[in-house]
Amino acid sequence: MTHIALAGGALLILIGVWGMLTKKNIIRIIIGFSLFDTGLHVVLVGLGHLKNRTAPIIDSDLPREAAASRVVDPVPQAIVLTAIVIGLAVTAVLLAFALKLYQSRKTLDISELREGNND
Amino acid sequence: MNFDPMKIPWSLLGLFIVFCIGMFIRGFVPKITARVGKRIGIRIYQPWFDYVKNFSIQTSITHGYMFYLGPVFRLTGGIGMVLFMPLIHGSWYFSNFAFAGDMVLFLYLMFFGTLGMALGAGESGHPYSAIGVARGLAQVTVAEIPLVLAMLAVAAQHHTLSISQIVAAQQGGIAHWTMVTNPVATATGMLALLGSMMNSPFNVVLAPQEIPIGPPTEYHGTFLGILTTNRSIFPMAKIIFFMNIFFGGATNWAILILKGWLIYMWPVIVGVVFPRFRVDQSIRWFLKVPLLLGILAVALV
Amino acid sequence: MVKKAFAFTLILGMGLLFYQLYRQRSTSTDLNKTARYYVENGPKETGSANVVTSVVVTYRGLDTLGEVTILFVAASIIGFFLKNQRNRKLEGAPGETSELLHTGSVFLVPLIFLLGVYVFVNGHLSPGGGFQGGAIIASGTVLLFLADPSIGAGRGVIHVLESFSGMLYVGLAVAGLFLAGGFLDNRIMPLGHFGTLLSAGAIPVIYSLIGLKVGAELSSILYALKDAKE
Amino acid sequence: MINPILIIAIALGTAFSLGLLKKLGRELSFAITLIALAAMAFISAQWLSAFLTYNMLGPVVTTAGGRAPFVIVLQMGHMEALFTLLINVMGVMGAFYLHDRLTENGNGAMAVLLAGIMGLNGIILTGDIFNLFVFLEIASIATAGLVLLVTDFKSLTAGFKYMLASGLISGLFLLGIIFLYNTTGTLNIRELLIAVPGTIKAGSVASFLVMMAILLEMKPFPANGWGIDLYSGAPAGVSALIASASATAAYFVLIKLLPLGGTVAYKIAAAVGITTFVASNLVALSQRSATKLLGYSSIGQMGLVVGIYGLNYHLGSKAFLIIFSLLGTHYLAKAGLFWLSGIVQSTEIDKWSALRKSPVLFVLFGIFVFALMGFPPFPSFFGKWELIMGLVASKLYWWAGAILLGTMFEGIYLFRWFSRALKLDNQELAKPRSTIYTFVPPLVFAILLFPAGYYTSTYTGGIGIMGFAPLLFIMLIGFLDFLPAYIKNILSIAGVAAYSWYLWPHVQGNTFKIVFAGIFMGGALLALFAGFYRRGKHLGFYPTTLLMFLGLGILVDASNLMELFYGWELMTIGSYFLLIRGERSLPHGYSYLLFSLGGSLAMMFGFGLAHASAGTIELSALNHIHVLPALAYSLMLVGFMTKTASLGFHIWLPGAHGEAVADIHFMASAVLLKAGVFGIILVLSGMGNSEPYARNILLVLGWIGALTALIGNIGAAFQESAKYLLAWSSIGQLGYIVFGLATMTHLGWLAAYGYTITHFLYKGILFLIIGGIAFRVGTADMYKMGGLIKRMPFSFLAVLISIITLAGIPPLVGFTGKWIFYNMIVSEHMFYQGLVVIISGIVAFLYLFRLIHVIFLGQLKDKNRRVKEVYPWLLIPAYAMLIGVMVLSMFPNTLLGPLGRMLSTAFPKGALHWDGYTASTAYGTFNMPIIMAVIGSTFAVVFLWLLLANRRAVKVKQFNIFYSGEAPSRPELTHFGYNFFAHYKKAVGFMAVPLVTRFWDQVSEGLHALAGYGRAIYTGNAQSYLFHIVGFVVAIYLITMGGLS
Repeated sequence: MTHIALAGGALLILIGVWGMLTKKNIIRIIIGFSLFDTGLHVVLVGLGHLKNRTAPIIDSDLPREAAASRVVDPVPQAIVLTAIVIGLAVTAVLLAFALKLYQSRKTLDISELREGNND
Repeated sequence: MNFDPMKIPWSLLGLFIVFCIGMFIRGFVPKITARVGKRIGIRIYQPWFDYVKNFSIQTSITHGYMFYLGPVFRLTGGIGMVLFMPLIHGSWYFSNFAFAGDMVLFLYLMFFGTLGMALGAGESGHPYSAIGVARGLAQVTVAEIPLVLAMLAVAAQHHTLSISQIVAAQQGGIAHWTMVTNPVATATGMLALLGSMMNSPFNVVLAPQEIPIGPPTEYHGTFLGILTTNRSIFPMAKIIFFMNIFFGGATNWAILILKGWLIYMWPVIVGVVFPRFRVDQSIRWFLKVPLLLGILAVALV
Repeated sequence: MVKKAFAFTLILGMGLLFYQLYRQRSTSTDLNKTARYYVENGPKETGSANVVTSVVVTYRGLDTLGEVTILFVAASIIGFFLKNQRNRKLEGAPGETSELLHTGSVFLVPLIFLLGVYVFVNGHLSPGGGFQGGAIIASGTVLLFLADPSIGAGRGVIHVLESFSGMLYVGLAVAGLFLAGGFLDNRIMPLGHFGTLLSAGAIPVIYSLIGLKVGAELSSILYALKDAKE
Repeated sequence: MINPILIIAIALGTAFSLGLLKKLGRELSFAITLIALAAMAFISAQWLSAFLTYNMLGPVVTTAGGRAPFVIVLQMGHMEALFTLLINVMGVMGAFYLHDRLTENGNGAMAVLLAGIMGLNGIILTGDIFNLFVFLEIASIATAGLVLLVTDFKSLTAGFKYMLASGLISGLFLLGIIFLYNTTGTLNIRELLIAVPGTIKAGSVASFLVMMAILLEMKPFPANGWGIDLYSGAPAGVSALIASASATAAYFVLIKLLPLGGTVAYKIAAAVGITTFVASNLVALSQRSATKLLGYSSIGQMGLVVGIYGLNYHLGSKAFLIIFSLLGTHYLAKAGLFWLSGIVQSTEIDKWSALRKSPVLFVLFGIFVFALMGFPPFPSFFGKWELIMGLVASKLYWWAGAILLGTMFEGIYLFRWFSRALKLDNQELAKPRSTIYTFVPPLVFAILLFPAGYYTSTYTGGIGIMGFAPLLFIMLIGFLDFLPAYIKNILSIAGVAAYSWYLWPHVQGNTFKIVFAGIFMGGALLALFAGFYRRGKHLGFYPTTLLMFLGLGILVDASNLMELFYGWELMTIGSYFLLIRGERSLPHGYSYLLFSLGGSLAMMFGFGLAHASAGTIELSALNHIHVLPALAYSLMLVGFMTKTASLGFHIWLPGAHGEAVADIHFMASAVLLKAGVFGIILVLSGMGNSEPYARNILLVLGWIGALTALIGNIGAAFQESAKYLLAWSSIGQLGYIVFGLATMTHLGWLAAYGYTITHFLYKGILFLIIGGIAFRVGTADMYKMGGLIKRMPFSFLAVLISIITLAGIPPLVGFTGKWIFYNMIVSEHMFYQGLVVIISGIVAFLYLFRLIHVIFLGQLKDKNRRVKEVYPWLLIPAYAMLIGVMVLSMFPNTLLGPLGRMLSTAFPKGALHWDGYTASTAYGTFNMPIIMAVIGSTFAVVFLWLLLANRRAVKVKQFNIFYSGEAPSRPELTHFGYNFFAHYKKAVGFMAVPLVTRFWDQVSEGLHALAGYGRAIYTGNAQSYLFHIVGFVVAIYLITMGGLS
């Protein structure tokens, strides 16, 4: 499981970066960013996973005393929650930018979205 | 060495003798150049007549106080040069005020009169005087180069800047003269002399033909008298200087006259043989052979 | 082409970096000391059955406050950034939406909202929590928009909710300074009976506020994006 | 003590509540925002003051009632208190400045601002690495939001690029964090730092990623295009926030987390930081947009502090002092500049001349620019000094060199900008609009720079209170600038007199210091006295003049190298403002400043080597340096020679001095240039001439001096303007002095000292008089004058005597100098250099005659027929100096005697022997009174004779000359003045070809071309910037870590 998650996460990250580096359309670039972000989250969770363990929620099946040896690491799970929300916020703002940029220049081509010859 | 009041009359006497020699030469040299040109020329005593005439002229005009002072500066410079020059070696009477200064003083005093004269003529407002000065200054800056080098070489050779001591070091026969002991420096110095004696090829400064007027014209009468006085003294001072540092000086007046006359003839002869340079040409000329010779002179010390 | 080759080279480089990164990772099969502490002491100290929740709301509560702030900031930005377009909202007539969607939404939206509330209220007991619940609520908002694109009602409520839940959250956090062990300490309220709804001190309250806040922020972002459409 | 977490709570509570307060109106919301920010600042301030008062450890504040490391903790210590204070103060000021924008955009915008500032505080306070990531994200998303306070295309693209780039960077950061957690089992930073050596193997990719992320946050070259676009695209107030607050916070992250990367991280930070500093300043050279320049400069400055942090182990206990002083200056000055850029409302640097229409704003501009460049009395001066001292002491020469180079580049564009703003025409530009909101923040920050500087100096030591107290007086004069000139003049004279009174006991008994104190302070009094001729207010003249003289005073008074340098730099600022006052002085003032800056930097390096060698900065450190002595002495000499305008560094002088007016010309030439001589004397005294390297340096120096004399004098001969002529002449004269000093002989130094003093006198006369004439006639072109002897007899006399002195014609004192030179040349066998010097002395006749002839003699022009004599205010000081010349001429031993005695201790051999009034050396003698008497009496006799024989001389009219029988009527036609030495030019004009100017032009062109290449990477395309970021990470990874797997 862990290996698959980690490899998959890494692959997602690389694909995301590839998209950010090569796609012309800013929506696609943002999608690339999203992939990159998602890949990170996958890696995060994957890294916290321990073999044959369960979610860290104490209930009747999982008494407190045994918890430490039967649950996965709760920290990455907590972190990923935060990371996801942050990623969401960033993506939302990026999309808002994309919207505005499109409105002002009627194009989504990133190479055309720059001011003058930059000086 | 302290100042002795008795120096004053003796120095004045020496000055007068130099003046007379100068007046003589100023009559003699035009005569020679005229003869070379198959002309009769002036009489040898003509300068004296002119002299009297100038001081007798009644009318006199002035353009302002600097114009008035110009000739004074000029003559003061000339007289000063003689007064600081040891004329006769070994003679207390004719050593003048040489103890108060050395070659350097002589070199810079030369400009005292020139500057005053230039300024005085300048105030007349005549453009040609300014042109003449501009030419003269431009030329002198390069003509001085070999002169300075020669002087430095001689001073280094004799370990002194004092003219009296240089003369003293050359006593004891022609073999001790700088001319023999340091021929390169002497050659350099003699080339430099050409540049300051107002003879062809370096006399475009005055350019008697192209600029028929100028200082001597604006200055007339008494002013001109003062100036001609200087023209008898100033070149002689230079000649004596050269005699002292290159040719063993003089132990009596006869030798002084002889050597002085011979040295004086050097630019005259060159002048009758060679045509005149433009200023830029003369500058370039001085920056060639005389400069190289001069550098050789100091390099050999 | 050159650009792609470059990009590919860089990706290869990154791949190498990942490879090395992975090789250096810890392969221990035990919980590390931090995780162990949370698992062993979390339920006792915070009274929350869901250890993740105790970490999210209490131990790492500042992260969560920060994350709420980010959403808030994003919403505010999008709010004032796309504001200019609001006036143009009425220019293009909203397209007709299907009757089915409209009717369905009337039925579904309250249920969705309810589900959201359930999820965040039970955050300390079961998987889920404020963010999840908030996201569910926001999905209800999306449904509303789809059903009636010209809808403008509720924006005021959203804003009040947004501010109010945020302020309360901060207020509770500060209360921890004075009433309990520190900022964001959940023990300002009694821990209650472990495993029940009204347990874990302030966690359910905070998580609910987070849920409301997240729901409100996401809805407000959606509002702004919706209105920005031409 | 207030719990620091309340900083966060207050910010968030306010931010959230703003949504509810919409109804109350935006002004009220704005006020609440400000109050919240002020409260945050207050919390930081009271912590900081507590830390400064009681030497205590800061508390660790845990959250959630748990215990560290399992809960998130906040740390409040000295550094945190300081950094949060910086950020919160910037928050208050930045918000205040953004009033219009914020109220226009509503409460949401204010909330974003608050959240952003909160995020920055959080970054600093938090002790948890993931929490730090969260706060970073808050800050960056809020930044992107603030960029949109103005939504034009520029800010849109800037914000978008920034969001993309920071998204990518924080992704890498997160990846690093999670793997760090995986290997160490903790997120607490303190624990992590403890765990680093144990758990993390060398070459941990996780810590590498964290390190890359924090470095990328600092916008390192070349992965910083997004940063530059952000600075230039954001609204001015926001850029200010980014440059000051965000960058400060990001820097703190670096301080906190860099140790995670181990020693290699420091190396990388050092390399990346300094490269960024040099490269971004280089690239900025070809930039014309003000905001972009500020962006490059900000990035560069941050790169510098990053680099310094990377090198901090080499800097010892001073490291943080250096960092704080540089960071603090950057913080205050850059914010101020960005704010000003918002007021000017044009990104074109040439349009900044509009700022002159609001003089106060312009003064602020100047303060910020000079503070950024590390001029005293600002903090960065002390920081840069300690930095170079520290680096050089640790033998990090290349680093120090690179930093100095980068500083030079920065100076080039900042000063170009400033100079152009100062001088370019602003007739058609609108006056910049500033409101109370946009005016107060830059004012406050500018004022803060001064106490900050003083405060920094108390930590570095070296500068006493007398380095600062007079500045207050100068500021007072600055505030009184609205008064008429004569009142300020009286005050200034009183000030200089008071300072001289203070200075006297310090120099008493030290001939060397007396000479220079006399020149500097005497020059000040004379120049200020001459200043009475001015009418009107003469705005800005007095503060800058006094600043220059204060610098000179401190220079003489200096007891250590730092004071020396302090005075030197003050003098540079003051003189720059004086020199650039001329009408067409723009390029010249600018190049003056650049040469000065380059010189200062070279000097600083040299001083660093001296300090490294002696272990102290006392002046004695200059003696016998043994760490790279040849380099040390050469650099110091180069530094001082930029002020003496020696060959190679002389090109600034003619224009700068030539365009200056009378009294300024006097100060600049007669007085200011002597500061360089002062320095050269100090250096050469320390160096001696026994070591082989010293002899080589002296040989070069001697040739530089001799050739400077020649080129200066020839150059002077070809000038048409009297002022340019005098300026070139000064170059030549200073060449003599340098030559004299380079001989390292008793006579050489005697001559140099003599020239130093006499040049002050005779050149002083010339500058005052010629300047006064130019003022009267309305032009400095000599050929437009002529015949002025009739209108200005007193001037003529003064000029005549001074040129006789200058030319060295006996019997005046100038001859003494020539005579000593000849004696030295012959006795030391320095024929070749000596020849050049002598020839240049003779060349001097050319320009001297031209000067006096073309101005005073020849034909008086019609329009000058009614021109008046030069103002008595100028004549009186000139005649005072004339008396000095005459006294020295008659009794040169009064001057040369004491100087000789002083020099005999250093150069016992070859001293001048005095027997009464007769001076003699082994070679020659002269007796000035006798020479004077002989020449004087001859002159008197001849004059009397002429008077007697020529009683009836009649004064005639101007045109009464023999002119081929014609009567000239137009003076222009008969006044020979233009291109006076045409023939000379034809023959030796090649000497006057501006080879040196061409050389520097080519250097400048080369740099600009290089800058152009560098700039080509900044395409403006967001995608390229992403490429740069990924490439940066991969490249550094491969370089540093590739081999470690």
